[in-house]
Amino acid sequence: MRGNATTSLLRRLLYSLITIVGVAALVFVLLRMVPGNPVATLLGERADAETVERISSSLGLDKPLPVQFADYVLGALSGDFGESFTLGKPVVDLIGPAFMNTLRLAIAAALVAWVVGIACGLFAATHKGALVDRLFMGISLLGVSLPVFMVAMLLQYVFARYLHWLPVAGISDWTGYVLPAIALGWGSAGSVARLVRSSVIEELQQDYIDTARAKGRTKRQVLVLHALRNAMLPVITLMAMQFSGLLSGAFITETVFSINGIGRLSVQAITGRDIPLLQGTTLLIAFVIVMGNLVADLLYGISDPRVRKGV
Amino acid sequence: MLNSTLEVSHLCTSFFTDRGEVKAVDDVSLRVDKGQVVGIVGESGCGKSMVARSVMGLVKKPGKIVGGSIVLNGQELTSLDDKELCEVRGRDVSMVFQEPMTSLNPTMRVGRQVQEVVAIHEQVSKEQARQRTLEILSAVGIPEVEARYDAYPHELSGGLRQRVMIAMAMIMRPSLLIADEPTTALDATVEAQIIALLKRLAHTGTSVLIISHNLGVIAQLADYVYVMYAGRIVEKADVCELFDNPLHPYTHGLLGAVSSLRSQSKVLQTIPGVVPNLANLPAGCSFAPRCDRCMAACDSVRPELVTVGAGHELCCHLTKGVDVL
Amino acid sequence: MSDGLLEAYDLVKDFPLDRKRCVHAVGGVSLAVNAGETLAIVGESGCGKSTLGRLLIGALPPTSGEVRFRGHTITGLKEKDFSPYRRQLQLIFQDPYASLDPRMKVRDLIAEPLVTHKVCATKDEVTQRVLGLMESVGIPLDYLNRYPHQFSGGQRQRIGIARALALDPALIVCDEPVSALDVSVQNQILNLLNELQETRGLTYVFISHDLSVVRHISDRVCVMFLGKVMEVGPTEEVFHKARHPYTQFLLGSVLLPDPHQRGRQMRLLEGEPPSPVDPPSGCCFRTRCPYATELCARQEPALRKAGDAAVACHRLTE
Amino acid sequence: MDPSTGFDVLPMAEDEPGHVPASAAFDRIAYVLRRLARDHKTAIVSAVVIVLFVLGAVFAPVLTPYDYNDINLSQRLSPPSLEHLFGTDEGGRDILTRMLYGSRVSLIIGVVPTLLSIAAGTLIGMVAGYVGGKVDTVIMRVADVVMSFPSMLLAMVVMYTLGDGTINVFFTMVLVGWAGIARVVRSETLKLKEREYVEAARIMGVRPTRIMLRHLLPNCLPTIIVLFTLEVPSSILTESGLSFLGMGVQPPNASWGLMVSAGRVFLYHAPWLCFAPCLAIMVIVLAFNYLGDGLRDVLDPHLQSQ
Repeated sequence: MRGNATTSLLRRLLYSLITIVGVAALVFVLLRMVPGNPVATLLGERADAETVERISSSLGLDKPLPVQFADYVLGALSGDFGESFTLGKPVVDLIGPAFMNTLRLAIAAALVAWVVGIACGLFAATHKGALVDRLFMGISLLGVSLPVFMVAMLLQYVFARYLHWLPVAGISDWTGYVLPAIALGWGSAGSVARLVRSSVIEELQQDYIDTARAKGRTKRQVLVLHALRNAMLPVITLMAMQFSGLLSGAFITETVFSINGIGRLSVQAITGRDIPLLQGTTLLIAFVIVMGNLVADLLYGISDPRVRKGV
Repeated sequence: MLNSTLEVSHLCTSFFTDRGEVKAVDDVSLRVDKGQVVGIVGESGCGKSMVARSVMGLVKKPGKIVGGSIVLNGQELTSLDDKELCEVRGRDVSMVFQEPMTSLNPTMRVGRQVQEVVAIHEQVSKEQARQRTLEILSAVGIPEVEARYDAYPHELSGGLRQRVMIAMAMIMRPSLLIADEPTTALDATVEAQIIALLKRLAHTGTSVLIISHNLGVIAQLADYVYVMYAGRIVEKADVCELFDNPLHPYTHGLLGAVSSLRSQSKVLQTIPGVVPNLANLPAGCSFAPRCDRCMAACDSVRPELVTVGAGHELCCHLTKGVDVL
Repeated sequence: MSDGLLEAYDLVKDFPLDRKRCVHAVGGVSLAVNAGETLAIVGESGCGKSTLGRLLIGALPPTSGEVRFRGHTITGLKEKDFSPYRRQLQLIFQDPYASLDPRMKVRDLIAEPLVTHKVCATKDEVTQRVLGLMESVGIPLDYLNRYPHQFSGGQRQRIGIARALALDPALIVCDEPVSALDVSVQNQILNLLNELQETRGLTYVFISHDLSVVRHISDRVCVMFLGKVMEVGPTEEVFHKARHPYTQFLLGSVLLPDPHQRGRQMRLLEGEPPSPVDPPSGCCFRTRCPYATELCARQEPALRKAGDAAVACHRLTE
Repeated sequence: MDPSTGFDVLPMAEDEPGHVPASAAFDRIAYVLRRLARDHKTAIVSAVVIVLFVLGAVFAPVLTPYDYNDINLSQRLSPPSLEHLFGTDEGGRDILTRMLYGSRVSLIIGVVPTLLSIAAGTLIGMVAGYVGGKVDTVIMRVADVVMSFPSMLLAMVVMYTLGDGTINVFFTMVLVGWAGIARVVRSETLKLKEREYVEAARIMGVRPTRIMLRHLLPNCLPTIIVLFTLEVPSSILTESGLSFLGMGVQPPNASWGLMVSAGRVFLYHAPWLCFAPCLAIMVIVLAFNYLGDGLRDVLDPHLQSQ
C-alpha cells in the first residue's frame, strides 16, 4: 500500500514536470513566431542592420530554435532567465519582488473568497429553496458574471474616491490590499459558494446521512459532523486550483490598482515586446498553476480515505 | 397497551409532487408486541419502506406524515419535535438500511461510527464507549474487532458492513429494531448469516420490524406478517396462517409465484400486470386490475380490513362471498 | 465434449489493477454447452460468472484459453472473421434500465442489430422484422415508437430479449435476467424464456445467483467460486446430491419460503470471502472450508467425475 | 396471449398522453421549455434577453441614426439625453450606437469560438475517452499543458505574436477553449462507456464510430449544451478583459471592454461612459449564466457548478 502511494506521487510529479516543460516549449515557440526580428521592432526604425545583428546574436536569437530552447532551459535551471529588453535588469530580479506582491494579494483575495464563499454556500445549502438561498445564489451568479475591471473600478470609485476610506491605488500599507483583494476574490467567492452549496446538498442526500439521523443526531450535528467533511472534498480541490488562479489571473486587478505584481509585469512585457521578461513571467505563472493542480490532487488524496488507500 | 412496543394507527404518509398528492402510505395500522418479530412484505413501490421511515421520523421532503399516530413504548412520536425525536432515535428505536455500501459514512472509521451512538445518548468516557463498541462488534460476529475498529467502510466486505450497521443499531439495546430489506444487497451465503444473526437478536427480547420483498426472509424471521400493496395493508396474519392459508388474491399470487418455482411445473405462476402507479390508483380496490377474481364491486368500492379468523384480517370484497371461509 | 455447441478450454481472464497486481476473475474454466440445453452458472458476486458469460460469447478477449463454437475457434479472430459468430451468440443483460439506450425508441433499439449486420434489404423489411420480434416477446405493437423510460422493468427486459433474438442466434447468455425484477414479473420473464427456447430451439447459458430460479430453468448447473468451477452436473443431481462443500453451503443458505421449516438448521459459511487479487494457494475454497486439509493448501483439485457430475474437491477421491 | 404471461401494461403518466411523439428532438425541446417555464422563469427571461441582444446587434444600423464612429467634438461628453440616450463619449460619438455595434463583437466572440472549441473539444474528448490507452494519455497531457496557461495570458501571448484581429482572437480562444471541454466530455464518455447499453452495442458488433455517434453523442448532448451556455459568458468576459487591457479589439472599432477602458479616464466627470458598456456586459453574461443554470437543472448533466 505504502509503495503504491509513493509511486503514484512520483508519477504525478513526473506528469507535472512534463507539463511544465511542455508549457515552456510552447511559450518559447509562440514567442518566436513573431513576424520580423523582435530586436528590430524593439530598437525601432532608427537601428541599422548591423546593430540589430549584434544584439540578436548576443541574445542568442540567431541560433536554431532547439538550441535556443536548450540554452534557455539550462539557464533557467541555474536561475538565469535572461535579461529584460526594456528594463535592462535580470528577469529574476524583476519577477522575484513582483511575485511577492502578487502572493500577498492572492492570499488576501483567497481569504475573502473562501470565507465569504463557504459561509454563503453553507447558509444557502441549509436553507435550500428559501429566500436567502435564492438571494445568495443570485448574488453569487452576479459574482461570476461581473467583469473584474468593473468590480475594481466600482470599488475604487465608491470607497476610495468618494468615501475616502481606502487608498485609490498602489500599496503603502495593508489598507492598500483591501480593495484589490475584494475585486480579485469576488468572482472566486461566487464559484466557491456555488460549489459548497451543491456539494453540501448532494452530500445531505446520501444514505449515510439517514444512518446518522437514525442514530439520533440532529440535523445540525449531521451537517457538521458527517456531511461537511465529505462535502468539502471537491471544494478543497477547487480552492487549491483557485489559489493558483488568483496568483496568475491578476492582470486586470493589478493594472487597475497599479500594483507591481506578476500580472502587471506581464502586461508591461507584452506592450514592451520584451521577450525574456514575458518568457519569465509566463513560465512562473504556468509553474504556479501546475503546482496548484498537483497540490489539489494531493490534498484530495490525503483527505479521502478511499483514494488514499489506492482503491 | 404495555404489551406493545410499537403501535401505529391509521398512518398516512404522502408525497406532495407537482402532479398532486401521492399517498405512499394510506391508512396503515400495525402493532409490534414486546419481543415479537413482525414482517411487512410487498413488491417494490408498495410503500413498505415508507412505513419504516415514518416510524423513524425520517420521511424526506416532499413527503410528510399527514395523519395517524405512532406510539412507541407508550410515547406518541408524531407530536414530538425534532430534538425530542433525536433522543428517541438510536436509543429506543433504531434502523438497519438496505445498502450497507452507502449507508456508512465513507470517510469515517467504522468504530467511530458505532461509538458515536453511545456518545449521543449517554455521558460516558471515551474509553468506556470504545469498550462497549468493541463488545457489540464482536457480539454481531465481527472477527478481529480491534483491527476492524479502525477500518474504513470500503475496506470491509458487504456482510461485515451490514454487521457494523446492526452493531450500530443494537449498541443502545433499543426496544425496537427496524430492518429495511437488510439482506437484499447481499449474497446468498451472507444473507443466511445475517438472517441467523437477526434471529439471535430477536431472542434477546428486542422487538423487530422486518421489511422485505423476499418471502423466504419473512418466513424465516417473522412471527406475524403484514402484506402491503399500493400503500395499504391488504392482509395480515400469523406467519404460519398466512403461508398456509393466504386469502387475498395478491398474497395468493405472490406465494404461488414463489412456490411454483419450487414445483415441477414447466409454466410458472405469475401475477399479470405491474404494481400500479401510486399517483394514479384505481377508484376501487388497487389490486382489481391485476386480480383474476375481480368482481363488479372491486372496480368502484374500496374494501376495508375485515377479521376473518384468529388474528387474520383481510382487505378484499371476497370476504363477503362464500369463497373465503 | 465433442457434441457441444460451444466449448471452452481453460479460459483465463485477468483484469489488471495496476502494474503488479490483477484481479483473477476467471481462472482456468473448461466447459461445454450442449445444443438445446440450459446451462446455469451459479455463484456469488465476484465469482467471475458474468465475466465467464462474456468470454463465452467473445464479448471479452480471454487472457488465455480458447472458445470453440460448432468446432470452430472463435478466440482471437479479427472483427471481420468474427462477425458471423457474433450473430449466433447473444447476451441478455441484468439491468433492463441500464442496458437500453434511453435516447432510442423501441423500434431503433430492436432494429440496431439488424441494421448493424445488414440483415434486411429495405427499411420496410426491418420494420416487419421488428414487429415480428415484438410480437414474439409480447410487447404490444403500438408501442413501437416509445422510449425505454415509458416501460416498466419487465417490459424493458422483454425489449432486451427481442433485441437478443433479432439475429436468430443459436445461443444466448442470460446474465441475471430476472434479478432486478419483482417476483411476479420475474416469473413472466422466465416463462417467456422457456417458451422461446421451445419454439426456437435456443441454447441458454443462464447466469444467476438465485438457486430456486436456476433449479427451475436449467438442465445442468455449473457452480463457481472465485473464478473456478467447483461442481458441474445435471440440475437434479447437483441439487439433491451436492458433493462439493461449497455447493452444500450454497444450498444450505437458501431461505425457504415456508415458516414450518424454520427449525431446519441453515448451514452457515464461516469467515470472509478470499480476495480475487490474491487467491489462496491450492483449492480456492479451502480458507472457508470446514474439511480443509494440508493437501488442499498444497494442490489444486481437478474436476473429477462423480456420478453424473464433475466435482473439484480432494475429499471425493479419498 | 397466455394469461399467465399476461402483458404488464404500464400506466402512462399524465403529461405523456398516448399519442406517438412526432419527433424525438421536438419532444425534448418542448419538455425542456415546459420545465424551464415552471421552475426557472429567470432562465426564460434570460433567453429573451439574449434574443434581444442578438436582434440589437443584427439591426444596429436600423435602430440608431448615428454611425458608431461619427465624431462630433461639439457634442463631447454630453450626459444622457433624449438625443443620446446613453450620452456621448470623449469624441462626441453616441454611446448607445457604439454599444449596439460593440455587441456584435461580444456576441460573435462569445459564440463562434465557443462553438468551434466545443466541436473540437467534443471530438477530441470523446475519442480520448472511448479509445483510451496511449491516445488518451497523450491527448490529456496536451490538454494539461494548454490548461496550465491562464487563458488570458495565452490569449495575450498569441495576440502578441500574431497581432490582433478577429481571426486571431477566434484562433486563440479555440486554442485555449478546447482543452477544458475535451476534459469534461472525456470524463462523461468514460462514464457512459461503462453503461450496459454501450456494452450491448459493442457486443452486437456496432462499430466504434457508430457507437460514438448514436449512443455517446446524444447522451453527452445535455452536458455539451450546458457547457456551451457557460463557456459563452466566460469568452465574453475574456474578450472584454483583453480589450480593457488594450490587447483585444483596436480603436476605432467598438467593443464593450474597449469602451470601458477608454471611459475610465472620465469616470469621475462622465461616469456614463463606463456605465452603459459595463451594464451590457453584466446583463448578457448574467443572462447566459442563468440560462445555463436552468438548463443544467432541467437536463441534469452531472456537472459541478464552476
